[in-house]
Amino acid sequence: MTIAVVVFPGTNCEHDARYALALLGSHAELVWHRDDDLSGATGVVLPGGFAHGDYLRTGAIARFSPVMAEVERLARQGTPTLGICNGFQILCEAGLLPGALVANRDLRFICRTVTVRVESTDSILTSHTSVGDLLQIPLNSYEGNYVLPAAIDGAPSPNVVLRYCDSSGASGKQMNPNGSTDSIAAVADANGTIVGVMPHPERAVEDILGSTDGRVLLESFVSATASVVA
Amino acid sequence: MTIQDKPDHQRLGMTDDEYDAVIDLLGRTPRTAELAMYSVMWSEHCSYKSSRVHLGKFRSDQPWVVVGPGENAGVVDLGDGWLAALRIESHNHPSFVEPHEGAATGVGGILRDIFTMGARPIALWDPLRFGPLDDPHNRYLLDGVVSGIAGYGNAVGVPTLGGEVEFADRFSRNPLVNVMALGLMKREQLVLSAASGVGNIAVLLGNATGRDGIGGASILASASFEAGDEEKRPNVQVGDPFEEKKLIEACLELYDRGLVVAIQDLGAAGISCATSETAGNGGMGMDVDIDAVHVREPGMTPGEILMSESQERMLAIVTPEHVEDVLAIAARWEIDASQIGTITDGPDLRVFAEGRLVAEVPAASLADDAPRYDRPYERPCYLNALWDSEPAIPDEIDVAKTLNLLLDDPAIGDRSWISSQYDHTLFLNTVIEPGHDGSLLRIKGTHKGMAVSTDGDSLRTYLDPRRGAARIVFESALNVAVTGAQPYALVDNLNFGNPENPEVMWQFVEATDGLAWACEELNVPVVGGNVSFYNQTDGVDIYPAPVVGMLGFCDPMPDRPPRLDRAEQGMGIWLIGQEASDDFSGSAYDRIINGTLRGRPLDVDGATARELIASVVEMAFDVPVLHDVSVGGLAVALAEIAFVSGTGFRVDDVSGRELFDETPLRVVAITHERDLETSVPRRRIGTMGGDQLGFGAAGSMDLSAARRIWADALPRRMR
Amino acid sequence: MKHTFSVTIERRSGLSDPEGATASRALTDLGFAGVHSVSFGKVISIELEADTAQEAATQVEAMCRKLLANPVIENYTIENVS
Amino acid sequence: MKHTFSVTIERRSGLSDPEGATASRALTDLGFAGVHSVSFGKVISIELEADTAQEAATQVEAMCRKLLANPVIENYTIENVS
Ligand SMILES: Nc1ncnc2c1ncn2[C@@H]1O[C@H](COP(=O)(O)OP(=O)(O)O)[C@@H](O)[C@H]1O
Ligand SMILES: [Mg+2]
Repeated sequence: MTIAVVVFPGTNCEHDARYALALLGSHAELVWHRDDDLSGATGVVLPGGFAHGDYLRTGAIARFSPVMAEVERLARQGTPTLGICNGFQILCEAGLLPGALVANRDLRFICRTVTVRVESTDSILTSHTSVGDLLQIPLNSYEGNYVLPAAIDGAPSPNVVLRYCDSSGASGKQMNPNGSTDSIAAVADANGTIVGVMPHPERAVEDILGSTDGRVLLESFVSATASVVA
Repeated sequence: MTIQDKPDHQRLGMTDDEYDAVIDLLGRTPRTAELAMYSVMWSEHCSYKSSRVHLGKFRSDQPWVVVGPGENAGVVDLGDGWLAALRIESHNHPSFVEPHEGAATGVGGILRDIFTMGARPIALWDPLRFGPLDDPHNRYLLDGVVSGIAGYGNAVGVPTLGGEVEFADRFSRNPLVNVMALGLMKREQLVLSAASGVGNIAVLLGNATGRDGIGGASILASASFEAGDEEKRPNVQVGDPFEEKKLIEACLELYDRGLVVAIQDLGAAGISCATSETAGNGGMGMDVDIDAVHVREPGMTPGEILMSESQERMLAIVTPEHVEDVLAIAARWEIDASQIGTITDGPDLRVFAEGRLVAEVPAASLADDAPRYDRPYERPCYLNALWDSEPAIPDEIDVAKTLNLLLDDPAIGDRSWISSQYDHTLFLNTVIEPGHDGSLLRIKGTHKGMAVSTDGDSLRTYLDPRRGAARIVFESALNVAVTGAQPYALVDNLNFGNPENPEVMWQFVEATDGLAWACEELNVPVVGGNVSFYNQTDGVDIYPAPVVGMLGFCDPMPDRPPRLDRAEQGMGIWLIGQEASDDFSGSAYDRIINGTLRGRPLDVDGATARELIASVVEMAFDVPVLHDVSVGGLAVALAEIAFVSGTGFRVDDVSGRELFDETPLRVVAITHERDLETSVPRRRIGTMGGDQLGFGAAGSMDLSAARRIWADALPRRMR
Repeated sequence: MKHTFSVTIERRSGLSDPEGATASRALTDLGFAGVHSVSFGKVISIELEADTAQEAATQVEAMCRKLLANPVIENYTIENVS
Repeated sequence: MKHTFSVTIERRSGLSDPEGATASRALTDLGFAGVHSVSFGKVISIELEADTAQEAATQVEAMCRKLLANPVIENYTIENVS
């Protein structure tokens, strides 16, 4: 197998993720959430959507899907694991990333292209970028507001990968679309191999769609998977 | 006489004549469940009894039409085996009762119409009409409707690519919520609703059946209707986008694997409608076992189960040897399924509960034998007074002051407060997103593109239903043409007041004449539509509000289609098409500045329209910006380009009157070229650049200040 | 004087409750075999200033009617928890 | 035996509560001048089969820990309302 794109009931960005990866010359396979064998996967993508209808809490039910035990096993052994939007929410619920995602500050769904700034290149999503790079990526979420209780207490500060900012690179309350803690748009685990990102890099891969800034992010991910010996 | 004393059929909204027709047809008095079925299937909503005699004027015999009106959605041929399915539907009343759930279930319903045909739903549009936003209840309705569409559309995973919105007092007690959907498929995936094959099995897929939306039937079902009972019988339907998403995937897989003979979604009148339509359309009968239906709550009567409008359900007709596969696919997608019926050689639909026959009616009669009314119509007397006066327009208009007021209008100001709540980038097809004219989608793996614009104009249609309706067709055609797409097919949603009022019926007849005429002029087939009558509250009818959804098609699609944000410093501004000719009736100027509504809007010449549209489609392949002049006239069209591109402009020799005039068939083009290669009339009126909206002698405005007003028009009211 | 009220809002019975049904299935999948049904509601806690408890209650009642609950699909109950 | 439990889930204090903040603003706008604060929680009502109330409570506790609440941001309380 190559890259596994996990499909939960309610997932809706799986074809987009696979399409974008294919544009970059990479092959991905869709994996149903009841499958419990991901051996051979060189990378895992949890794509966006509304797994299990987002009922109860976004990501809450999905994390118990049979496939998640495998996702967790691979992630913990360092296989590049990328959660986009709903996938980010699922990784947090599963405890693979710190924090949680709650409703946007204004309690409205947000669909617009935002600017994000690269904060760290030490991740499978940003290894091909430079710190300070500004990227235009579509944001599409209702629960994109990242909270990180200081009270999970004594936890090391997270490995922030991307922050929301304005076109000059400045962050702050005004430029924060959804109320996310410290304007965080993407975080990684300590190793940088598990990443959750709220905006959708796979929606910014062709000129005709308005931006190609997502390519460098997905290229980073693809090249990380290339070095995995599955 | 109280409602309890009335005979059953009257309580269900049936006239005595209609009841007699049922008796004639059956040769006996109907059983309880049968009466419930006829009452719903013969209702205005299901049978189109007041409109059908007029809908024949729409043409759909163009060679690219694969499926015309009558099926769940219209289907057109895009070449190379690709088909597009389109459909529009209203959810006006439910959205007034409960805006969030009403609008949400409207989205769910229209999507089912699309995937019933075999197509994957790929986009939605939402034409909306509300009362003025200074009334908090209207704000509540707008907020709820938008959150309902967002909540359902985003979660089910179908992007909403645009829509439109109008505000007028007549919609305060009767908002209009229309939804249009577009689907895409390969030819071999097309499925229709006509059942065939004696012994084939009807499989009910999806949600469990509950007491949702049971109106008439529940009154009948309980011999005594006591206060407090309504608790048990909610009329409000609750949508479940998660179930629908699974249902979409399951059905598409069924089609892919060729496992269904026919399929039908469950809408109004639920199981009774879906079973009778599939059987009736195929000239067959069906035996239905009510006890096999998977239900949500115990104790439902057969009548309730038959009539329930629980959402997210489909009825598939399957050959016996494929039943196991169908059930397996349902199980894999985690949806429930039950075998509820068997196709017979007919002609009757027979319904059994606990082994007892509870209904036995000719299947086709529910749809085909519905009454038809050629209702009297009469030109309204209000028209004379309206036509005898003209909007008062001064010779000198203070452009800055006027434009500021127009930009602050919530129907002119930036509508991204609405569209940004909708996912409009899913599926990686969106080339032109909401905020321009038509939205444009590519078809991946081809050079083809599809553009869609939804348009209505209730004020002009009120002033002159024929012209008003025709003009929205031409406007929608221009909206798709500016993206490079040829007007290709149309669906219409006819929202009107009470058809028993001859003046409303006259509006309807005139408006449908206007629509049919305009479509013929453009050679655009009408492939489907929806009629919503009785939009009337306390005796006040809404403004007549026909709405169209125009599909445009291009092959190839322009490499870089025109966009408002491609305007740059130094580009020339051109006005293409007709010259302004003082068309202020129904204009934004008259509505907002004068606060009046009068006069008679201009007519459109078909040949002029055809010529303009053809040249605009051609220009779209090299002109960076094309934007039609519509609400608010040239001034608003130019301002929108400036706001979206961030570049100011200066136009010369355009008078205040010309700036706000709303003469149709005009387009702004912006380009670096020294001339425009086109045969239609054109005139260079100015140049892009600077940080002002410059109107020459007529004055100027600061770009960023004007932009703030425009951007905040809707949000400031909704805060 | 400060008062604290707790308002519980529940979906009217008979309306379909996709969230409850989904959670119930998830719990069963997780091995909680005995689950019959799960239903979701909201609880809103409101702190407000009013001269008397009676007046505060009247206000909370009005808040529910006007904003907090949707009478078409929801029922509410109010409790003084000061 | 059937038991009914009511689980109340509240956002941990100190964390932002956009729903509460929005409702509080809306109530003030509507003229309820005395509103100090509003906070939102969920109440989940669970019907389940278990031999004893004790066993049922243990199960509900496990449901909360595993699925119903997210300890990173939420607290829960359980009540037997059979
Ligand atoms: N209710 C709505 N939902 C989504 N998008 C909307 C809505 N109303 C307007 N829009 C978008 O705003 C833009 C301008 O709308 P409109 O002024 O009606 O366009 P036009 O005058 O070209 O018909 C369009 O892209 C349209 O899709
Ligand atoms: Mg336009």
